[in-house]
Amino acid sequence: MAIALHYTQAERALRAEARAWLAAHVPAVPLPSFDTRAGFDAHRAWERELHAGGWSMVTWPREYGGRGLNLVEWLVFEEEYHRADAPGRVNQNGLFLFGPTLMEYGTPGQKARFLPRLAAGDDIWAQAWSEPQAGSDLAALRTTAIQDGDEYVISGHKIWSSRAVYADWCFGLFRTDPASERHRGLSYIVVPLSAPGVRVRPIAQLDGEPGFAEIFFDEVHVPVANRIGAEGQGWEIAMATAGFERGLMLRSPARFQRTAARLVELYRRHAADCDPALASTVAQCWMDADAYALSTYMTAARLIAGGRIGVEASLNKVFWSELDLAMHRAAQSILGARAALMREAPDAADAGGWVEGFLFSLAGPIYAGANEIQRNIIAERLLGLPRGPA
Amino acid sequence: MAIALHYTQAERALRAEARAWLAAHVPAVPLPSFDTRAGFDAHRAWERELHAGGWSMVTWPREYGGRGLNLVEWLVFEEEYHRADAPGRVNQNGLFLFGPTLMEYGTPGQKARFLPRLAAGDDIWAQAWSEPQAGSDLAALRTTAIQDGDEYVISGHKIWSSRAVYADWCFGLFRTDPASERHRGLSYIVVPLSAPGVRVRPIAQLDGEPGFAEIFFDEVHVPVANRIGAEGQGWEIAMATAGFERGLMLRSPARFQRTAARLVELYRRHAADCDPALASTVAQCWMDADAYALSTYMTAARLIAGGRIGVEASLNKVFWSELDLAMHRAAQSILGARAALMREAPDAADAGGWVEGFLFSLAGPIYAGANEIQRNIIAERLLGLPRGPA
Amino acid sequence: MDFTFTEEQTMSAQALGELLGDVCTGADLRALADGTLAGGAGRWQRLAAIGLPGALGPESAGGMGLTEADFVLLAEETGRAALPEPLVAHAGVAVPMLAELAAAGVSGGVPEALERAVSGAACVVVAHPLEDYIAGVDTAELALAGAGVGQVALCRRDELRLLPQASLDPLQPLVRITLPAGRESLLPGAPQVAEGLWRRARMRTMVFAAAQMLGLAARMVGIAVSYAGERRQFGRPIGANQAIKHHLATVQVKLEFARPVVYAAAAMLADAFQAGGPAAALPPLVEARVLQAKLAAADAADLAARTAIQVHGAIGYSWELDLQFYAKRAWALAALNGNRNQMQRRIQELLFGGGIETGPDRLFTN
Amino acid sequence: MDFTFTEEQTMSAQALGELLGDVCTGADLRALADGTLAGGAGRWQRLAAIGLPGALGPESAGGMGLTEADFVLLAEETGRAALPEPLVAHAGVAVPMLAELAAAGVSGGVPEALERAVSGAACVVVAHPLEDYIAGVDTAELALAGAGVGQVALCRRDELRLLPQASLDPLQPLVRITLPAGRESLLPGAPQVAEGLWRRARMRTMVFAAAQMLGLAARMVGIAVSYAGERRQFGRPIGANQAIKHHLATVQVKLEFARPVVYAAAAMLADAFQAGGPAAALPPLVEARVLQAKLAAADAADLAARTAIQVHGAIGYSWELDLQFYAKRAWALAALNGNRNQMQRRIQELLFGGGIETGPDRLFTN
Repeated sequence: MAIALHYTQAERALRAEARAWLAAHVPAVPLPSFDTRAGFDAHRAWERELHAGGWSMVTWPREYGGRGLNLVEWLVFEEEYHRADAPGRVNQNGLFLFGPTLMEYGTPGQKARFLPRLAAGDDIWAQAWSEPQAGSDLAALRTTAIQDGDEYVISGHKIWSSRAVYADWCFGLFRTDPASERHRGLSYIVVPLSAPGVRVRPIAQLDGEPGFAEIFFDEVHVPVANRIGAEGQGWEIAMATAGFERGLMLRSPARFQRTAARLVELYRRHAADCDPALASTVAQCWMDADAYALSTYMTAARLIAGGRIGVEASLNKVFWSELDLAMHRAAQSILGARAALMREAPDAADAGGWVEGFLFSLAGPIYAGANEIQRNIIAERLLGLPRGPA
Repeated sequence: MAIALHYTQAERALRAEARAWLAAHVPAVPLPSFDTRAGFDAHRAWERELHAGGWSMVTWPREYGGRGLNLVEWLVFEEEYHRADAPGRVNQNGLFLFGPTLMEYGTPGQKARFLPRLAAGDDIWAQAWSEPQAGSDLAALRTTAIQDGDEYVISGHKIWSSRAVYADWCFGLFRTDPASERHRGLSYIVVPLSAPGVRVRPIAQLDGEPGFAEIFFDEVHVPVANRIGAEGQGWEIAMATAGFERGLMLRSPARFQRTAARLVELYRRHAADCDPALASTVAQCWMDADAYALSTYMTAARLIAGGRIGVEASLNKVFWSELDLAMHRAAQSILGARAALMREAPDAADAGGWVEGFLFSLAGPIYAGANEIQRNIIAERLLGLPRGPA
Repeated sequence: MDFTFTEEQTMSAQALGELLGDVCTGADLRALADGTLAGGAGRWQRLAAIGLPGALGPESAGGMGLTEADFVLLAEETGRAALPEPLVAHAGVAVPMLAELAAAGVSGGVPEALERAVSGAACVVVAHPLEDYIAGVDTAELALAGAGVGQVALCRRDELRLLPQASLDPLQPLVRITLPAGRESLLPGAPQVAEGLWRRARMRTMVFAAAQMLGLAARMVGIAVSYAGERRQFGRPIGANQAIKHHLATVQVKLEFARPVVYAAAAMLADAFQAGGPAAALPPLVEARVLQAKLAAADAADLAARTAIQVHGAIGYSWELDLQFYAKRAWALAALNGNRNQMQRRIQELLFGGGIETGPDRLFTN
Repeated sequence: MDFTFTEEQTMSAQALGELLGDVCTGADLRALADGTLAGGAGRWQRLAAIGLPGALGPESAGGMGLTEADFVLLAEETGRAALPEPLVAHAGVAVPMLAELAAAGVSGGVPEALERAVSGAACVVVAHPLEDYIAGVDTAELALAGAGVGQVALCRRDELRLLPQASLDPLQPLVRITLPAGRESLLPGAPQVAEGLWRRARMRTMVFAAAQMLGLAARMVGIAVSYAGERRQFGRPIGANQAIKHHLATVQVKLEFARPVVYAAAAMLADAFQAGGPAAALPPLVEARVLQAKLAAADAADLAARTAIQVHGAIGYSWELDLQFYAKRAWALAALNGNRNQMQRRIQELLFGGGIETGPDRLFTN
């Protein structure tokens, strides 16, 4: 191993193959939002198309519908995916959070049961972490799953579950030991959203679209075989999943690099009307997006060499969420009065989507563990500062 | 009362008088730093000259050497003072912290004894708050003043005492009840630095000059008459003093407006070599310095109308300390390679003093109660957020 | 030199605040946004009943004869409530513009419009010729507009071509308007007067937008503080955490140092307007203060919005929280009628081009 | 594509770190600053003994034949220790420049100077013609300089006119140098080669300055973390406060996202230099990465310095804390050899002028 910042022949070939396939398959007109019924269905169809092309989850083994690529190759694919402005991944919860969890903690039977359907887009997954009284404090969960023979009976109330409005399944943490407290006595269980007793109430986001939902469980019966890992191991598994979420795969740098490129374009077009300070701001965004990508390449190389992901996940979360906000704020500044126009406004033109993106970027510092929590983790686990009252 | 943002005839006359006096008296060559022996003496001489002209402490009653001006008139004077680049006030601890305290809590005898000498520059005062184990946590003070007949016997160790190296007197908090804890049992006492048993050790600042000192008290005897206020009232008095310090008078806006004007000049001269983003930064500094001034005028008007200063003191402290840092950072950016040159460097020219000012501005968020403490005060006392573990 | 409001000024603002606390609650805004309540439930009539539409109208026309310095606190209150109706555009900008037109001897329906505007019988909005989008047209009967800054026309809403634009603030939808063809200016012979009128309208729009953003920022801080005091995590209110405290304290600092700038800008504007007619040039420092006021208030309101959303966590990002109405109004006001870009450039021009003198004695026009 | 250092690279850096941990402690820096210890106590000899002065020298001249990618971790270690001696300027910039001159067939004392430089017998510094000030001249025997970027001269220190400038970093005083009159260039006929050499020297100076700032930033975070863990106020370590934790976490984020940029810049520079001679143009993306590296590292180190000082409270503002040596070195490195202004402007030129293509597939030169 040694630093060699140029692509191998094989990596170039992969890039060319992905580019050609995407050029031939990416819909010419952007799909409607996957937070609408029609958009959800269109995105599921796209997941199936990706799968048919072998691009659905490129790092997974072939037996589960992947193509066994390493992390650097995954980055190359992601670069091409975002370069082509291909659709958002409606199954991201399944692909990047549940899939890796199952790969690590699932039984062979569970893997065979869930992974191929996941990769194929046949099952779309939602997460079911938070509860009304437990936001960033996941250990305060109360929804119970009480074993009754070879079934769990689930009762309670989950919230902020993204994609749950139309998804097929959810995965989450449930209290299997009702006498337990905090992070003890939790188990990781998957539940079909079509099961009797499940009720899903959409929650609209700032932009008015139902991007997440509440899930009410009223004595929902699921087989014990739906538990991933051991009973009571839920917290450990969830922490691993949260690491994936904040970490490498859910927010591939290519997405931010694509936004940065669009921002540079936007600035070039409107530079004459801009406060000159925006040139610096935009250049900084471009640099930061590339810095995030370089960091990911470095982590990917380390993981390929046998390392494990650690507190980087928290560093990443803080960095990309602030970068995403900074890019959208810069775009808002460039757009002037048109910054207030939504995508469907007749005058939107190149302002289209930036305000929605701005609203979405506001969620970045909140979800997947608020940035305040991430900073505590960095300070305590990486820097070794004393654990405080919080 | 009603908003009328123009000066009265009397205010204009005062401005003209101050301007004329300052033009005739401000030394043409800046005085050496008052943290050197020669500079200290020169600054004391300047205090005496100011006093002879009736400008030493314009808001004080005439009987104590002032001219009985109101706060708006004080602002006018300060504007002229800084516009003339008149020398820094070596006696600022006495004038702006001890003086107002004495005015509020002193006996007539104490006032007569200390205030005229203070105004005249005959006594230069240092503060003696902090101790090695009690920085922003003043209630942790340990230096004791044990009553013995009509004297206190003081033993202990103060630190970060600005001006103490050459000053005549210090004022500070001492534990008069050795069994007491936290903020109970403290008294406010003044001590001549020439008293037997007092030892002063200079501490150099980041710029190498001894801007503050440690004061060691080894059984120092002072009369009980040197206590200001009642025994045990020290904490209350000190909090009032800290209010003055963070508040209106110690940091008059004129100083920051003068720095902002110099920064605008610096930018104008070097604009061609600058990243265009600096234009925004410099304009923001100018606006913020003026905002600080406008805020002070508003507070002054409120106080004249009978109001009292409150949490504004904490708001002010946060604002001016960050502004001061921002202005010096902007100057450093404008200066490029010359940003590293000290005042005495042959090539310093218009870079002269900015790096020293930058180093000094770093102390702003620290002294007079760290900005973290100020933010706690704002959040708890002004906004009403729950008191937390800190 | 005095920088205090009169008791009358503060009490009027307080009274308006109380009225809006009754008729313009978060629930009212939600009902309007969700379409479950049309029209505004008589709010405009309530405001008209206390004379607000004519606040800046001349007493001779039945108005209250107030100045910008009087109105700034009232505008702040409408911001605090995120009032959906265009009271500020009407009372703070359109009415004084109509009064200025009337004072210039312009007829063409102006005196009648002024009288109906002052009483609140007709709502009038202002479409500055250089602004692409305006809000509040749906409630208006009349609009002051112009094909260029040298022209002023008074149009009925039904004469205008309106192109609605889906936009951020659900309660003040934006439209692009086009004047009817061949529409004549009310001031055909004197472009500099028209230009002066538009300049004044823009200055008023900006300073009152700034005032509204002060109110919005304070409201959002208040919402966040309440939530942080109630919501518990890890066994105690989240507001006991230093991180939350310091974020909100930082917003408060920004807000409290925007406030005097906005008030000073309003007072300096009132003075400058009284010192000269519409054709008189505005002192560069006064113009700069107005721009500074809008920038500072927009920064405070933007930080308040983002911080309040963060403090709320996931629910802050949902449509279900009323906070969104205040946040979106703040962002929309910041983008319209002088955005950051234009204002920064203009301030730099004034500051570095030498139009403004700097230094401790240059805070006011003296 | 691989972005890992070899075990040899990381172990060399570790060994240097350990050596400097012995011979370049805070106490050593203080003794030097206070003038109680002259000369550096044999540090240069210790560094020479492990071959560092010749790290980038060709093996044919007795050097280690390393590249910029190898040296970047070593430069980082010298930063972590705030090494007073100009090892980075010498080994990282002067030696490869001498080697390039030698490779271009230049004589005029070059081969002899290269040999003595590689062994560490002579310390050589580089005075870029467009830089006003250089550090480390007092320890140097020779300097590479030029009356303009078209010329390269090799001078003995005693030939130069030195004008010392009181400056921020007490351990690396700055001087302005003037070349002896009528000094001839070593490369009289080929200005583009001289320009290329200076360009390379500047790029190396920048990327190694960035590496030093990474080390400095990490050192300052470490000092602040130790202090915050020990110092108690209000009954517990100050580091248990969220405000302190979050400030330091923010620094760490900045530092950890500057790190890959610096390493990538060094590696891309090494590749670009090997791909073409001194006269070859540098790909715009490589130049931009080097500038970005210095900007990012300077930002991280500046924030680390200010935060560490704040965390220390009043003692952070005193001369008595060793922290100051690291902070002042960081600020001095940021101001010299490419300050924020110049770098920002140049990056904007490259980015908006079209020299750089953007997008997800444009991270490397491919």
